[in-house]
This record gives sequence, structure tokens and C-alpha cells, in this order.
Amino acid sequence: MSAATIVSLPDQSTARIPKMNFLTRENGLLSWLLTSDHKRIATLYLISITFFFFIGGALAGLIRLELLTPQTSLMAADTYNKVFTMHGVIMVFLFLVPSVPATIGNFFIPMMIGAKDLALPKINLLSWYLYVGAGIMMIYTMAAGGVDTGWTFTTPLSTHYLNTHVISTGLAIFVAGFSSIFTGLNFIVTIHKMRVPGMTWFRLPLFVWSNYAASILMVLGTPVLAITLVLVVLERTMHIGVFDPAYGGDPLLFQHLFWFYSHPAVYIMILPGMGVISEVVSTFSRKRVFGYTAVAFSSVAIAVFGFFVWAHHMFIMGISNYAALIFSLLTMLVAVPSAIKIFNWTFTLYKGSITFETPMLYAFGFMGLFTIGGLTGVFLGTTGTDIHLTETYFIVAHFHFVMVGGMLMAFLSGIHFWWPKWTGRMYPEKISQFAAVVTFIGFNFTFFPQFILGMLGMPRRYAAYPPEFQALNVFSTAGATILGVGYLLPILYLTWSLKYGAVAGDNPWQATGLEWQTQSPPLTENFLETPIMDHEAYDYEWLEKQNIARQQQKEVASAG
Amino acid sequence: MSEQHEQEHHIVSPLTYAIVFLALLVGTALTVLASYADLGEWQIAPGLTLFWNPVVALAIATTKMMLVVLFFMHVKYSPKLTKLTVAAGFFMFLVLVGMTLADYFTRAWGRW
Amino acid sequence: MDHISPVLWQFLEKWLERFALFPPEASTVAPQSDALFFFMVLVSLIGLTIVVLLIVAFSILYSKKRHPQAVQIEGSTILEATWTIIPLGLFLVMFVWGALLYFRIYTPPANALNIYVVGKQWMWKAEHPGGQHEINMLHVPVGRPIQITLISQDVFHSFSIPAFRVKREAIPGRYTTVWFEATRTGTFHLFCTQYCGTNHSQMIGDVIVMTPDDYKKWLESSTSGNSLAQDGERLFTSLSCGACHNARPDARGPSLAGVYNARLTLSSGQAITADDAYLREAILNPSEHITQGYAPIMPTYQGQISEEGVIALVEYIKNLDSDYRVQQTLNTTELAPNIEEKAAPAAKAPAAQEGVNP
Amino acid sequence: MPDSTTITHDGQALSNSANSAHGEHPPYQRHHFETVDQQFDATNFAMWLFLLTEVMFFGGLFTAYLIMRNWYYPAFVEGSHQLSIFWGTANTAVLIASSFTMAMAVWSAEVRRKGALLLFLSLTLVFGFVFLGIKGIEWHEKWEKHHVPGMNFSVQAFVNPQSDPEVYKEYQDKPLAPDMAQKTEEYFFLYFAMTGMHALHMVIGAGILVFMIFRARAGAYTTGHVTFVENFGLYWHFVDIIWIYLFALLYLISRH
Repeated sequence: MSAATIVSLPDQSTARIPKMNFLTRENGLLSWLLTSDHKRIATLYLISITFFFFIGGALAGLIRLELLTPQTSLMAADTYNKVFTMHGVIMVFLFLVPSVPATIGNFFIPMMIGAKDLALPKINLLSWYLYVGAGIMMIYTMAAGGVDTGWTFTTPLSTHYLNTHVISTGLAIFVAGFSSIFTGLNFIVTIHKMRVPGMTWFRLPLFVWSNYAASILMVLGTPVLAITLVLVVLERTMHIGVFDPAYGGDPLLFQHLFWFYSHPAVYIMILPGMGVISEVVSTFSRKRVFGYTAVAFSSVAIAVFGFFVWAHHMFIMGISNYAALIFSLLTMLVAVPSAIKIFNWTFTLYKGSITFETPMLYAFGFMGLFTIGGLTGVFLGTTGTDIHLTETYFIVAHFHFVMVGGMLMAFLSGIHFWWPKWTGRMYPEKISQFAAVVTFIGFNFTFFPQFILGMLGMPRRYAAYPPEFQALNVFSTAGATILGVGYLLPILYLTWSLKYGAVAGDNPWQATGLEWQTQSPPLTENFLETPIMDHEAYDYEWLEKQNIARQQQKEVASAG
Repeated sequence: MSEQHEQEHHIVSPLTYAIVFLALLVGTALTVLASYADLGEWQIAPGLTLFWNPVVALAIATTKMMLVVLFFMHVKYSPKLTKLTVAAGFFMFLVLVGMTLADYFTRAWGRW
Repeated sequence: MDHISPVLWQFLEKWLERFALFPPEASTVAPQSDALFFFMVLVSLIGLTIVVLLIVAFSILYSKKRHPQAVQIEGSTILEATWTIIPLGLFLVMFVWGALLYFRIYTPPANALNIYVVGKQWMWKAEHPGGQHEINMLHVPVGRPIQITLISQDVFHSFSIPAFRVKREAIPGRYTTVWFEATRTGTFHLFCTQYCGTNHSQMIGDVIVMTPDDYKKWLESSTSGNSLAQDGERLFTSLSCGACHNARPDARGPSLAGVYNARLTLSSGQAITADDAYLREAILNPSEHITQGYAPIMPTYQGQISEEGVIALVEYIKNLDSDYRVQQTLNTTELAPNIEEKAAPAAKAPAAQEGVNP
Repeated sequence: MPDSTTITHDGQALSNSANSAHGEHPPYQRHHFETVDQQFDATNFAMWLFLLTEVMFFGGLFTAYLIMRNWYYPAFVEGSHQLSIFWGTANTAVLIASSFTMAMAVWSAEVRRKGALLLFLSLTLVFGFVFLGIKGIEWHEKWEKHHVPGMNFSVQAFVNPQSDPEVYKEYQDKPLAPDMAQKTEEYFFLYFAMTGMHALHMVIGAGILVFMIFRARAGAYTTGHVTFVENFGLYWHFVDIIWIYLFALLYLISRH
């Protein structure tokens, strides 16, 4: 792909990173550990989340290796169970849920609305410490021998039949849950109360809208998971509870409570990603997002409807068939807003002036893969086909298309997009484009065969499988290797760019968001004087005028 | 939405608080007394009967809750946003309970 | 050349036989399920193609080189309405179609042959009415609707036969049912698809579909001597259920003859149909299932009978069309009178020995 | 959880000195807020959102309760007869009183009366402790009667009500069938889970109260900065509301 770049870099010979910015403000470990600056907290989050992403990724590698052969050749069945459980728990609760909101959102939401900081900086810091606490508990769990409940903690298996470290895992998720509750709470308050004059709701960047929607889900959904885990832990310790039929409880009650959070959770994971895509697509096609209002409201619609569909995870679990009907119908409704988003992004390209920098490549990847992921979701939301496809590799492929193909692509897209603002330096363009393509290819190789495996009926969470499934599993594992490369590359060149990357300047992409109107990396107060929002979002004419005005000022200055 | 700050921070008078306090105590007394009376039941359909005692108990509890929320918690004098938040709380709570029970109550329909 | 080719050939052969792409369609419901599946695949492909084509076309037409100056467009209500309503319409079609299929798969026909399947860590135990017991095997005749009544003894399991496109969770403490009608003979996979602990992936078995007369042969060859109902009768005697559930005028329990599928009024005033689930519950948690006009004196048998035992009892009660047998057993056990005095559990011990001889 | 919310406000207070640079602002205004109103609105709204999460947190317990109650109604009735309606009512009154004094505390902060503020905060704290004390008495009684699920539970009082004379002479309960009697353990499990979770919130609240009383003595809240008192008030009233429902659902199932 042509690296035809719109990057308007300052003259590298003279360009300097501003002496005073949020990174150089104070030095020393304490100034980081006790900071209340949302940008520093976001940086801390970025580091810790990357760490856990690579742990989870390593576990995924182990899973794929084990599945290379039909027999349990690499590890024993119980080890395998622990591996996929840890993979699930770490990826879901320590990577996917906080990934975009806690890093990019934390850093840029206040800047996008022109605020100096989040409304509750101390709470923000606290939520990072909670996250770290949860992470430490997870690491302890792994060190102490792991847990093999599967990330869904199905009772009575998790409450009665396993003697692994369910309690410490439950505790870790409980704490991580409160970390994300506080992040969401903080975002909602900030978006409501901290907008600069003129920043009306319909001038907000769509990234803010989608994070707002995700925050609602975090605040309302996560507590239910918390109390459910408390009940599981009580049942494990007291040997009496409401989930195990042996005591008169009902295991389906657990399923209801668990999925009441865990289904909205997938929207918590994907919505911020959609926000990133809106920003990126608009910026690199130099064009206002097609149907801004529709995209904004579709985020809110997803958040609201997302709460009414949880039981579509239980169609075959003996819930009332009539309840199944209702939940299936509502699932169909929640599928529509996602379709709207896809088409609106596509038509944002129409009559644009498109360039293909790395963030845009990842965004294209997202749009393709998320379309597949979303449509296969309809297969599982339809009661009839769900019977055959659920609990097989089809479902594994489906949510990896949404979570990895969607969310992770969006995360990488966002990281590349805002990297210049974050660090003040550019990442190397060519190699990163290469990495994006590698990721895309590797991803499809890894997960597309799993759709076929699912259709064949290969059950998920199998350490050993009948031989006729081997060929496809070999493909999948091969693809996983490529995917691994695709993920390692960014770490390397992004770290490299911290020191050797070209100086980015304030607005390398010529993007319109308020965050681009200040220096990069920004000051601790974000803006020198509080900005006024006097134009619509994604107003590129306004940006042109700004640039011309600046140019004239410079000339006047040089002349005088 | 957020533009409308409560410029003059409304101060509720102690008298209001006292009245609410008394009302709450009365409510408590009522609900205890009600629980000792058999308020009968309503046969909606065979196998589906509505007992009045829990209904009354919950009604009184809800009234008390409304009093606390409106006056002790100043929602009556708070911006729309706060009212909306409270409403959202009730709504989601009802969704959680209601939709879960919807499954339980329809399981007996037909034989699967 | 020719000394390499066989190796190569073997390799290819192995490769091919490990390269399944589509599961066999071996039940009446499979084609229906696949029809919907391929309809959805078609719709998805069309949708995906449209999106990808548009993206590619726009990326070429409006790349910066060709189209240096972007044209700002607010949006288009018509277009947005289109891609809101058309997907919604399609999704609703899928919903209705899927719902019909769902009810078909989970509503067994009345004439279905019932087989009990008990899931436990980590095996499937099938209980045929004729008294054939199998583990991780299920023999069924071709062209005959089979109803599977599932229950789990410990954790969630999931009974899945991909070739039949049917799957149902086996839940602890509750019967669930699924049915299928095999359309061709052969051996098919039986999986547990719900993660159920360490050896989850060992909990697989074979469904063997046979021609009716092969099936008849198999039934005769592999019966355990007496039928499920007869096992149930033994249990019925040894637990001395007949002490109360005899049709005598002074009986303390309701007569069980022809109770199956009868409409009963419970002491709570609630009217129910006495299906398998009810019978099971009435044995394990009697007090919530007392028939109107009887005292709640029946002891609970929770934890005293295995799920297989309960199944045998249920099967016995289902086939109990007269109280003649009950009377017989009571008369043959001469301690019937003092059973009348003692509470049922007390009489269990002596009755147990009696129950053994046929 | 609750204590964390205090960390912010506490943090906001502590950061007074840090932000004294902004001369024109009152000392308690955090640097990143434009106006005091904005700060009040924001923190107040944040508290409401936190209460929202608390509602959902208890929501899970209430859902479980409703389902179990529907399944095992007789067990729940006889289980509830084991609770002392006298203590229950007394406790409700105590908690309502503490809610009232808390409201009064907010008022005295608003009208900047330090003495009154201290008085009402202390009263709230005292009532809170009385509530916990009474709860302790009730729990102790359950322990002695072997009604603590999972630890020393016995269905004796339900298969044979006469064995518990004082409850028996009040309600003349019929003996429960053994299988139903076992289900009373579910009732007590939910009773302890719900009242325990509620008591935990009370304890946390009491802790914050103590902290507030100290800061109030230093005159922190009577200078026009009522945010913290106000928000803690919200939390305390919320705990009160939860109890109002627990009382109706756990104690008053069927007394006739």
C-alpha cells in the first residue's frame, strides 16, 4: 500500500519536543505513583495492560500448540484447562475491559472536551491501583497453581467440584470490577460536568460518545458480577448457597446473574473501539463522519439494548422457551445499531480524500473483521441455529472476531493514531503498515478455520479432539504464529520510536479534535488557556482557517 | 444538560425533616401492624394467586423509600440529571429482577 | 520417483482423512437446521461483500491522489433508513425462522421412544426402557423419533450430536429433553460441549444408528435381564413405597396407577400434569408436590437414590396401569401389616431383604 | 467501595494546601474545576452514580431472594418466625432516626453551625452503633439457636416447632416436612448474606463518620464546603433505604 502520507511534520532539523510537558513536569517514581494527572495514569495503565496482554497472549500460544495434535501431547488435560481459563480471565478482565477506556479514553476524553483533568482524579488513580491489585492476585493465582473453572465460572462446577484457586480468582475479578466501575463513573461525571463552553452534546467527538455508552454499562452491569462472585465464594466456603441444586439452589440463577454483566461486558469491550474507528476514519478521509447523530445514538442504543439480551447465552440451558424467544428478538434489535455504524463508516469514505497510514489500515481491518464477527453473532442470537453452533468453536471464532479482530485492531489503530500526541514522536510508518497487514493476515488464518470447526461441531475447551478436526487446527495454529509476530512488532518499533521517532509536532494528522490543538506531549493542564468550542465536530474547514490564521501570525511575528 | 447548575443551593428546613421523620416512623408502625393482619389473597388464575400482605408491605416500604429519596436526599430539589439517575437506578433494578423472573415464571408453560 | 510417491501418497491420504469440512446430515432436523444456516451464510456473505466492495471502491476512487479535496457531507436520512430497515427486516426473518426450528427441536413428538441419559463426570450413561445400560454409547433405530430425557448427576453437561444438529444441556436436579429422528445408519460423534471439569474432553461417545431389525437384535443381545420398569419395581418394593401407595381404602398415599400424564390438584391448590419432572420432584422433594387430600408425611428420598434409581422408579410409575402388582408385592411380603403401623422409612430395612427375591 | 469515595473527597480536602496557588478560588476548590458549583455538582453526581452501582449490587441479592422465596415459601415463613419482630422494628426506628440526624447534620453544615453539626454527626454515629449492636444481639441469638447456615445449622426448630417454645406459642407453626425444613437454611443464608452486606456498609459508614467528626471539629465543613457532608448523607440514607426493604422482606413475610 502506498504510504502516501498527509503527515505534516515540522522541520526535523529545528523541531524540538516541548521542554515542559506532562512527562517532564515532575520526575521520580513517586511523582508517577502518586500522580493525579489523567495522562500519567493513562500511561501507567498502558504499561500494565500491555504486560497482561502479553501474558494472556503467551497462554493463547500454549493453547494453540496443544491443539496442534488430536491427543493431549503437550500438556495434561487439567493443565490445558488451567491455561485456557487463565487466558480467558486475563484477556477479558485485565485486558479487553480496560484496554481502550482506561488508556486512550483516560488520556484523551478530558482533552477532547477541553477539561484540565477527569472530574475525580484521585478516584482515577485508585482505579489504577485496584487494577494492579487485581493483576497481582491473578499472578498469585497462577503461581499458586492456577484455576480451571473456565472464565464463565459455571456453577456448581466452580462452587463444589473443583479444588483449584477459585476464591483468589473471584477476588481478583471483584477488584478489577470495581476498578472499571470507578473508571466508568469518572467518565460519566466528566463528560456531563467538565465540558468547555460551547462543547454541546452534539459537538462531542464520537469517541467520547462511545466511551460514555460503555461507561453506563460498566457502572450498571459490573456490580451484579461483583455480588455474583461474592455469592460463589460464600457457597464455596460455607457449603450453602443459592446456586447448587444439592442445597436447593438453582444453577441457572448463576447463569442469569453472571450474563447480566458478562453480556453487556462485550459491549463495554467493543464500544470504545468503535469510537476509535470513528475518529480514525474521519481523520484519514478528511471528512466529517457520515451521519454523526446516527452513529452517536447507535452507541447509546447498543448500551441500552445490551442490557436486555443476556439470556441468549442460555438458549440450550433449559430456560423457558418463551423467555428464549423474547431474548432472541431483543438480540436481533441490538444487532441493528452495529450495522448502522459499519455502513456510516463506509460512507464516511465516500467523496473523502483518503490516505492509508497505519491507523487507517487497522481501521479497515476492524471494519471487515467486525462485520464478520457481528454477523456470526446473529447466527448465535437466532435460537434455532444457536442449538447447533453454541458451545462449539463457532462461538470461539465469533467472539475472537469481535474481540481480537474488532477490539484489538481498534486498540492498535488508536495507539498508533494518538502515539504522536502521547509521546510527541512519530512511529516508523512503513514497518508499522507492514505489521498491520501481518496482523490482518495472521488473524484470518487463526480464527477463520475455527468457524468451520464449529460447524463441524468441535466443542470448545477440549484438550483432545477427534482426528478429523486436525487439519483445520493446524491451519489455526500456523496463523497464530503469524499473529504473534504481528503483535510483537508494534512493541518493538513503538519503544524504538520513543527515542528515535521523528518529532511529531502538535497536529501531524491534521485532525480536528481539541486534543490536537495543544502541544504534544501536552502540558499537565492540557491547555494553556481553556479552549472555546466554536465549531462542530470534525469541521475540517474550520481547521483550514485555523492553520491559515496561525501561518499569518507567524509571518507577522517574523516580519516584526 | 450539565449547564443548569443549582445556582442557589436549596436548603431544606429542619421542620420538613422532622415531618418526614415522623412519617417514616408511622410507616414502620403501619407495616408491622399490617403484617399481623391476614389481608387475604386474589385468585388471578388457577395456580396463580396474589397475596396482599407482601404487596402492602412492599408498597409501604416503597413509600418510605420515596420519602427518604425525595427529602432526606434532596432529590425533590435536585437538577433533572439527578432525578434521571435515580430513575435509571429503579429501571435497571426492575430489568434485572423482572426479566430474570420472566424466565422462571414461564418455565412451567407447556412440557419441554 | 516411485519410492517417494507412496510416502507422499500416505501423507496426502492422512491429511485428507483429517480434513473434514462439513458434518454429515443424519437426522430429520439436520437439513432444516442447515437450510437456515446457509440462508444466514448467504445473507452474511452478501452483506460482507457489499461492505468490502464499497470500502475498496471508495479507497480507490477517493484516495488523496485522485481526489485531493474532500467534499463534506452531513449524512443522508434515506440511506441511513435503508441500512437500518433492511438489516432489521432480515434479522427478523432469521428470528422467526430460528424460533420455529427451536420449538421443533425442543418439542418431542408424542410417539417418540424415550431413552434416559444421565451425565456424570465424565461419562454418558444411557438407560433404555428395555433395561439396556450403556456408557458413552447410544444405540438407536433409524427412522424412529427418539426422545432423550437428560439429567446430570453432578455439574452442567451438554449432550451434543453434531450430525443430528441437536444439543441440550444436562442440568443437575432437573430433567431436560431433546429429540431427533435419525435418517441414516452409521456411527456419529456424541460430545459433551459444556465444560465440566478435568476430563471434559474425554466425555465423548458414539451414537450408533441401526436398521430396525439390527436394533431389535441388539436389544435382545444386550439386555440386562429385566427392564427399567422392573428395576423400578424392585426399588419400589425395597423402599416399601407400597406401604402407602397401594390402592387400599385406608392408604396414606395416593394410588399411582395411571397417574402418569394425569392432571393432579396439589394441596397448594395448584393444578399440574404429572410428567417425568413432576414424578422425580415428588420423590425427592415430596412436600411441595402433595396431592390434594393427603397429609405431607412422605419422607424425602434426596440423597438415598441415585439418578438412575429415580429414573427406574419414574419408568415403573409411568408403566403402572393397575395396582395389581403393588397388591401382589404387598401380599407376598407378609410384613405388610406392620408396615401400616410404622412410618415408611422404619420399614425399609426388613423390606429391603424381601424386595430382593422376585 | 464506599471508603474509596471518601478517599476522593478526603483527597479533595487534603489538596487544599496543594492548590492554594489559585488565590482567587476558595481553598477547597480543586484546581481542575472552573467553579465551586461545578465541583459540587460533579462530586454530587458521582456519588449518585456510585449509589446506582450499589443498587445493582444489592439487586443480585434481591433477585436470588425473590426466586428462593417463590420456591420455598413455607420454609421462608417459618424461618422468618425465628426473627424477633421487636428487635427488627426497634432497629428500623433506630436507623430512621440516624437518617434523620444525618439530614440535620447536612442542614447544620449548610447553615454553618459547627456545634449543631458536631452534635448531629455524633448522634448519627451513636444510632449507627446502636443498630449494629442490636444486629449483633440478633445474630448471636441465631448462633445459639443453631440457625447459622453452613456453620452450625440445625433444622430441629422446623421439623419439630415445639422444641422452640416461645416461637411456638406465638405462631403455632406446623412442623415442616423434612425436605422443606432443609430449605430454611436457604432462608437463613439469604438473611445473613443480605443483613451482613448491609451491616458491612454500616461499618464503613461509621468509619467515615468518625473521620468526619474529627474534621468537623477542625471546622472543615462549616465554611460553606458542604459537598462531603452532603455526599456522605446520600450514602447513609441509601443504607437506610436498603434496610427498609430488608425489614419488609426478611421479617414481615407472614406473621398472622
